[in-house]
Amino acid sequence: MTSAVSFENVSRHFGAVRAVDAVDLDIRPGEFFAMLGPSGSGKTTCLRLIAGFEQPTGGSISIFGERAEGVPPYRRNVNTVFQDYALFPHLNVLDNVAYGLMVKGVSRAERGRQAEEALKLVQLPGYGARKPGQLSGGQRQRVALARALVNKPRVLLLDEPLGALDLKLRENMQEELKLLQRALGITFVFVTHDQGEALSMADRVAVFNDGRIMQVGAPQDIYERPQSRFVADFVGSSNVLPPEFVARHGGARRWASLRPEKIRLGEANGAGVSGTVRARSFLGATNRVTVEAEGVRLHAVVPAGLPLPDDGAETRLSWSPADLHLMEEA
Amino acid sequence: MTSAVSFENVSRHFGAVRAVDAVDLDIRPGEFFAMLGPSGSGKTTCLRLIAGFEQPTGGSISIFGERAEGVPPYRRNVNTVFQDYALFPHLNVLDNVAYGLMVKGVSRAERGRQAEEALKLVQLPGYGARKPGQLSGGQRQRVALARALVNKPRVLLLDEPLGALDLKLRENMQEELKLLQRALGITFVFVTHDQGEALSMADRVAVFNDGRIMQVGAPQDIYERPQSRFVADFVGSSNVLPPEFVARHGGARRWASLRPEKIRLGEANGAGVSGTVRARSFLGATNRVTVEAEGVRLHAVVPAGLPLPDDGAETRLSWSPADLHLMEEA
Amino acid sequence: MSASAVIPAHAPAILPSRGGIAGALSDTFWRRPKVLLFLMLLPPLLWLGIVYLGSLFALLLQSFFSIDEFSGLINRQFTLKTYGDLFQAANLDIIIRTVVMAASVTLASAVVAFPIAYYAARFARGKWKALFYLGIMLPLWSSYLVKIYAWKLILAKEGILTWFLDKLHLGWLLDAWLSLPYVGGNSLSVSFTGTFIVFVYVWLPYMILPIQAALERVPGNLVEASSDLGASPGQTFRNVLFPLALPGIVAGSIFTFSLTLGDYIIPQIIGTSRLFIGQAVYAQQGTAGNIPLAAAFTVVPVVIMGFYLWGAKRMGAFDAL
Amino acid sequence: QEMLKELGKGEGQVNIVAWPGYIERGESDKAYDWVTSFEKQTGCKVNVKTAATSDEMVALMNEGGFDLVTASGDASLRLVAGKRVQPINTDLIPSWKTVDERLQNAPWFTVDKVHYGVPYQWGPNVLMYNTNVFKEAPKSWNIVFEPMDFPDGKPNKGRIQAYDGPIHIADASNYLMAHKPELGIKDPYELNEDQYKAALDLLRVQRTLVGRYWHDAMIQVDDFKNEGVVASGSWPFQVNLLKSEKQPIASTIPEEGATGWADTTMMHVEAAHPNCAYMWLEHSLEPKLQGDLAAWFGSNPAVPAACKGNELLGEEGCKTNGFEDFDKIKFWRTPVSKCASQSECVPYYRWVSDYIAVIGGR
Amino acid sequence: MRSDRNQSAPLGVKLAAAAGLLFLHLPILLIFVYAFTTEEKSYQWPPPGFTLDWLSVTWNRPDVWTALGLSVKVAVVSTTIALVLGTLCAAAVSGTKFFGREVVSLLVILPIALPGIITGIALRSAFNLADIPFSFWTIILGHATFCVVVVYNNAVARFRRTSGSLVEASMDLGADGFQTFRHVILPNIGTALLAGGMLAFALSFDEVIVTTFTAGQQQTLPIWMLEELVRPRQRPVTNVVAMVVVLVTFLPILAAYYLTREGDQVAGSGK
Ligand SMILES: Nc1ncnc2c1ncn2[C@@H]1O[C@H](COP(=O)(O)OP(=O)(O)OP(=O)(O)O)[C@@H](O)[C@H]1O
Ligand SMILES: Nc1ncnc2c1ncn2[C@@H]1O[C@H](COP(=O)(O)OP(=O)(O)OP(=O)(O)O)[C@@H](O)[C@H]1O
Ligand SMILES: NCCCCNCCCN
Ligand SMILES: [Mg+2]
Ligand SMILES: [Mg+2]
Repeated sequence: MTSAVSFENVSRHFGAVRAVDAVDLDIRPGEFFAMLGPSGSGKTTCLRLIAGFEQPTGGSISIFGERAEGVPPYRRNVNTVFQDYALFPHLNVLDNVAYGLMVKGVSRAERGRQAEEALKLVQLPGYGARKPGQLSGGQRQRVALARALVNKPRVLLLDEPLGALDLKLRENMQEELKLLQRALGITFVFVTHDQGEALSMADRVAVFNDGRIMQVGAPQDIYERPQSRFVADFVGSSNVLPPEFVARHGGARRWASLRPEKIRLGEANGAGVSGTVRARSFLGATNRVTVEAEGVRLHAVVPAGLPLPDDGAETRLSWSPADLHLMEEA
Repeated sequence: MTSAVSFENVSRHFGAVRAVDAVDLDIRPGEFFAMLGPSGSGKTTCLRLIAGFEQPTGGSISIFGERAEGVPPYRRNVNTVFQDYALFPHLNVLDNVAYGLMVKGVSRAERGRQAEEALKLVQLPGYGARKPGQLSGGQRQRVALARALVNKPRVLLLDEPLGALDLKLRENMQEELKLLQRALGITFVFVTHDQGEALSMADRVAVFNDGRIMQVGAPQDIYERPQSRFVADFVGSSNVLPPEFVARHGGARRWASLRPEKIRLGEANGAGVSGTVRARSFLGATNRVTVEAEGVRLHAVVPAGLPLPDDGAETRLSWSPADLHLMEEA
Repeated sequence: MSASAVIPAHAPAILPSRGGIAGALSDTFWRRPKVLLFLMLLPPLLWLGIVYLGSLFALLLQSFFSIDEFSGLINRQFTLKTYGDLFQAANLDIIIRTVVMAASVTLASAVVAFPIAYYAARFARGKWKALFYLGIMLPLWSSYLVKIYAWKLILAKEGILTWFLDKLHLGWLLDAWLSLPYVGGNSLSVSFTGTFIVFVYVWLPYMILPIQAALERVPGNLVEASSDLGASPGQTFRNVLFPLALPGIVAGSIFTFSLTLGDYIIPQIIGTSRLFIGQAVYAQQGTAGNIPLAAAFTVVPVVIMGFYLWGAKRMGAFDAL
Repeated sequence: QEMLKELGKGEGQVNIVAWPGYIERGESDKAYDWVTSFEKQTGCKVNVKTAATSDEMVALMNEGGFDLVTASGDASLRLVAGKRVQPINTDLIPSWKTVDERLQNAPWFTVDKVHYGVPYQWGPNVLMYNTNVFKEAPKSWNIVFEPMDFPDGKPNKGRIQAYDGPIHIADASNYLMAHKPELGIKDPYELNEDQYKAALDLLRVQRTLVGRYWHDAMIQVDDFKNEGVVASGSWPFQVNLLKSEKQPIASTIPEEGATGWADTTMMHVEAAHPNCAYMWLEHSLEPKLQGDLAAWFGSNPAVPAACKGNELLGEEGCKTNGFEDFDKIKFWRTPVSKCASQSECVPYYRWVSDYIAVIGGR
Repeated sequence: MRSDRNQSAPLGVKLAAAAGLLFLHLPILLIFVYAFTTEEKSYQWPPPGFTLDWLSVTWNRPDVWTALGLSVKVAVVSTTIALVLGTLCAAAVSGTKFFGREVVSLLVILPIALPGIITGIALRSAFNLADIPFSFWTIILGHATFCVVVVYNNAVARFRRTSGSLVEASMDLGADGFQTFRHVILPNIGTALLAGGMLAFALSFDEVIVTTFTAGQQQTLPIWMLEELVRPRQRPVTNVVAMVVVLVTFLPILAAYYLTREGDQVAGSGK
């Protein structure tokens, strides 16, 4: 099967800045693919390479098997939902949504009909006459989505589409987006720097750092079997343990990750590693306890309701050896 | 003990808009107080009333027992960390931090010394010569903090100081802020619309809605014993159950909240309420399952590792009656 | 969400070129943005770079010619003689007089303009904002010449100001001012004071607009932050507002300074008959026919404005223009 | 360019650079109109551009676009030397023979016996004064050159004006001729370095007395009305205008005598409307026009016949305007270094820059 | 910046602003007053009487109409040229970074930053050298040169505010370069161009200094006024003309204000 998007050794350098550096990537048709990474790691640049706003300085890109270099954005059957939505401020919602059809020469009546339908799809029927300025953030986000979907793109690119929304709205939109993608079967490529969002929404996740892909895989893979310190640190709030520490407490001399919910807190004189409680925070369903042990700061997550040691108290940490995930990185 | 800040029946109306409406509030000296609420609920206005940028249209405000009405901001020993930092773009970092001392007439040498110290406190020693434009978001945030702290205010107001930072940085800053507050013993009043942030950082939280305070209390109180549907819905991702539903399944005819981690999923023919699985998301340590039961959408959170029902499958939900929190709101 | 409505057709992922000249051109421009840039820059650069700068250089070139003293014809041989003439005491007087006037006018315009711009930018809202806008734009639209003549009536010895001050029994005040050296004279309309007032008046809107624009860009919360940190309104003004409005002031001063440097109509109608650079240029090229000296005179504002623009650019004043 | 040999049809218009008040079409005063009839007769529409100084006239002619100019003596030879004007075929101007003999071959427009124009008017630069201040006509130009108190007891400082043109240096020389004979000035337009310096010194004193120099005739009229100016060298034109507005103004030629002007209508080398121009030249010599203009401007006609029987001028008009004083008036000329009365004189270009310096306070 | 919330200006600022506005407007009021004076030769204060005659006198003066006609034509053509050149320049400068970008922006500002008399005699001596006779187009050459900058400034400011992602969004949705210009760029910078165009028109319409050098014997309205004001005859006619110009331009100025303001709001709300 041809990939929806395929990068072969693609680079995009801006002078000395290697925004994207020798990336290989295959996005499968119909999948919900997330690009995750810290700020400046090259996620947006990757997306812009697919959309055609940037040209690779090296390597080659194909979209559904066709070479994309030199093809301007308006000739790629790929659409983008921009982070700031980029709605046309001078057009009303309906004309915004119908824009792609208009420039293709679809008749006014027909494009009105299709745009109305797309608005229905994003649950904004009847909003056509408003100007973008009269919409809330979440509504704008949906209009941007409808505007892209009405063109029936083969790949939909979304650059942190939920970044500007507040938490509550964001959770709702996450669910809606995922349902929509399932229903339409369009390949979604989704950029985010929020690991929770990437894990909960995507079929597969690529973790970026410094213009390179550190790891690609299903959310569980990434979360439970990080291959490098960076991934372990960035994805989830895993404890990353240095080789010496790991060597002392039952593992090989390798970097390892240990998920906070796998750590048990016990009496100061019980088994395990002893440390001092540095901070406690209430997370709702759980409490997070920060413990300093042998010079390493460790987070343990304890379900609410269980007793918590006091700030400054001595405590012991223990975990089952199976939960200590040794990483490939030495 | 006099309150650090006390509102007695304070209102601030803008024409017909009741930004703050008959609010009573007591913030204790030395506490870390959070104001939580959706956009437009009046949090910023409250803060501006304390800082003196707004004057109440009704009621009275005292700061450490002294009446504050008519006192201009520059005569209140209260400082603010603005949401967008409001650093002076024409001054370098040191002069920004030393600004409050300069206008008080502290000598150049002395204020340089104190500013340098404040920068050390926020872990930016040696950054004094840079212009704000040359700093990253997190660094700016710290400069804004240092600029406020150098004046040794009795109350420090923070308006969503972490809103513009990305997740990772935000978590670090949350921890730092809390440690700093503990160390300095200054009263912090902290505005946020992020419930996680409020719960994990504050000693007490006030939940705002529509210019009014819906509930004030310790994070656990707010999270576990919401008094109203609004609070239950806004704080944590609780399931809010309508009276009929509650009446049918063991409670009184009242609105109730049920935390997702308290719901157990069982075989389709077991005990409890039966429903259809609508969505599943991977949250890392847990999975969230969305189930539609008797017309109500419920979220259940299941620890990772436990088996998950398939999308569209029938399942049964159960919980222990003690976890069903009946609210005061009818 | 219902998904049945939009079902992706299996269109090709890469569409063919739209064809036609527009399609081909569009593709070309996209692939070679430098070509598009070149085409966009070509007309303005031809106009400004060739016609305007060309003329300017041709003029400057003439300053290296000299005039034949007998026939008054231009001698097209390279010489610095004309610059020798330019630096005669009388001409230096003209230059200094003009520069001092331009500087004073600029300073005064800034002082008068600031409160207007400040109010318009930070306090006026709704109707008042519109009113201020009109109040600044209308003078800009009323005839420059007729305004100058209106001032002549105001400033004349038997003019409106004298009449008004006499009514208030304040005539002595005017007389006292007029008896001062340099700025005084027989009446305001034949004094440097009069020239100065009219210059300030006529160029004022050019100063208000950029200051207002600069002030409007100062985030309101900087003022609040300053106040929050204990600065009184006066301290806030000195330490925050003024420094941030400075690029606007500098942008405005480019106009007021340059317009004063070159104007020859105002000092001729209101003034002491002592020449300003603009008048000297006008007289040398028009009445005396001494184009080389006129050209040499124009070098003075060019050099001054060159330095001025360089400084302004460094202050970021161009953004406030 | 060849002189025109015979007159053709009019081109429909003629463009003239003139002194203010020289070409009137009844707009200022209905009685004074010598354009309308000409336009009717010839079909040549007359377009006038006024100039305030001789230098301006030269500049306008250099610029081009004009057919005729009413040049004074200090401009006419410059125009000839600069090849801006063409010889006139007097055969095409029937009234040429009626021109005053004193003017027919005057050196300021005749070069090598070739005529470069047709005389128009001449007159003195008079001393204009306010009769409320001077109950009697002032006797000397000293009232505009020396600091003093006027008869009303107030100083002259700020209440006098002087002409804003380098040619005013000649007025100062003329004053010095009478008051400092030891300088040996023979001709106010021919000054050696010492004489020239003395003239400038005198003008520097004058600078301290003058508020603003007058440049435009009309502005001077305003200044006498609104600016408290009470005495100044001027042209009869302003005097007449102010009198017609019932202002307390009169004029005199003081004992030192006066400079003056003799103007010639000259034709541009590239005149686009030569036929209309010739028609105007002929028209300009009509006794009626000459008399009316003399009355209007306070000048003297170039055609003696005009002195008689002109309603507006009156029988005594020519005498009043000084028709008999032709020899006493020192007519404007362009100062040149090769001068007649001494070995070397200060040329005009220095007059220009030095006069600017004097006005500037140097 | 939003205005200082709910604060009113300090009294000193209010007074100074009011005094400044008064200073700006009293002389203009005077122009109006003298459009109705009964005395025509020189303006006396106070005016001896008032009359409406000058309105009809002005109406019937053909020279006013010719000068007005020329001024309007010059302003329209110069503004049009300035709109094209200024927009092109602004688009080039704000769209891309290229070598010499600073030079271009300096070059555009130069004609307004250098005194008009320099522009004037430079062009004039160039005309002389090149043997170009004075014509309508020589006036245009001068005016368009200094009008470019106001259009440029307005357009650059708007380009800066208009999110670059709009252009990308348009191309993303299938619009080629021309369609994007027509459907997205033009509508978004339209009001800024209008405001710039109005300012350019005003600048051209009232320009004397450059025109003096490039007009030859043609009379634009300001040149006509200069001539007219020196003549103590029917001086109120110039005042009537000046007054009518102010009154006639009142509405367009106001319209431009509201148009550009709304434009800004919409442009800013794209976020
Ligand atoms: N046009 C450009 N010119 C120069 N450098 C660029 C350009 N675009 C991006 N970069 C640089 O390339 C790197 C990657 O940028 P990119 O926008 O792809 O990051 P990102 O992962 O999307 O970050 P964020 O989460 O902050 O959006 C950054 O260092 C950025 O500064
Ligand atoms: N100066 C003002 N004039 C009119 N209305 C105002 C003003 N300031 C605030 N409001 C209104 O008061 C209400 C409360 O605003 P406030 O800024 O306090 O909300 P908030 O809780 O801080 O919201 P957010 O989370 O969006 O910052 C809003 O409806 C707002 O529009
Ligand atoms: N509003 C008329 C002022 C005249 C200014 N002209 C500016 C031209 C710039 N060279
Ligand atoms: Mg990005
Ligand atoms: Mg807020």
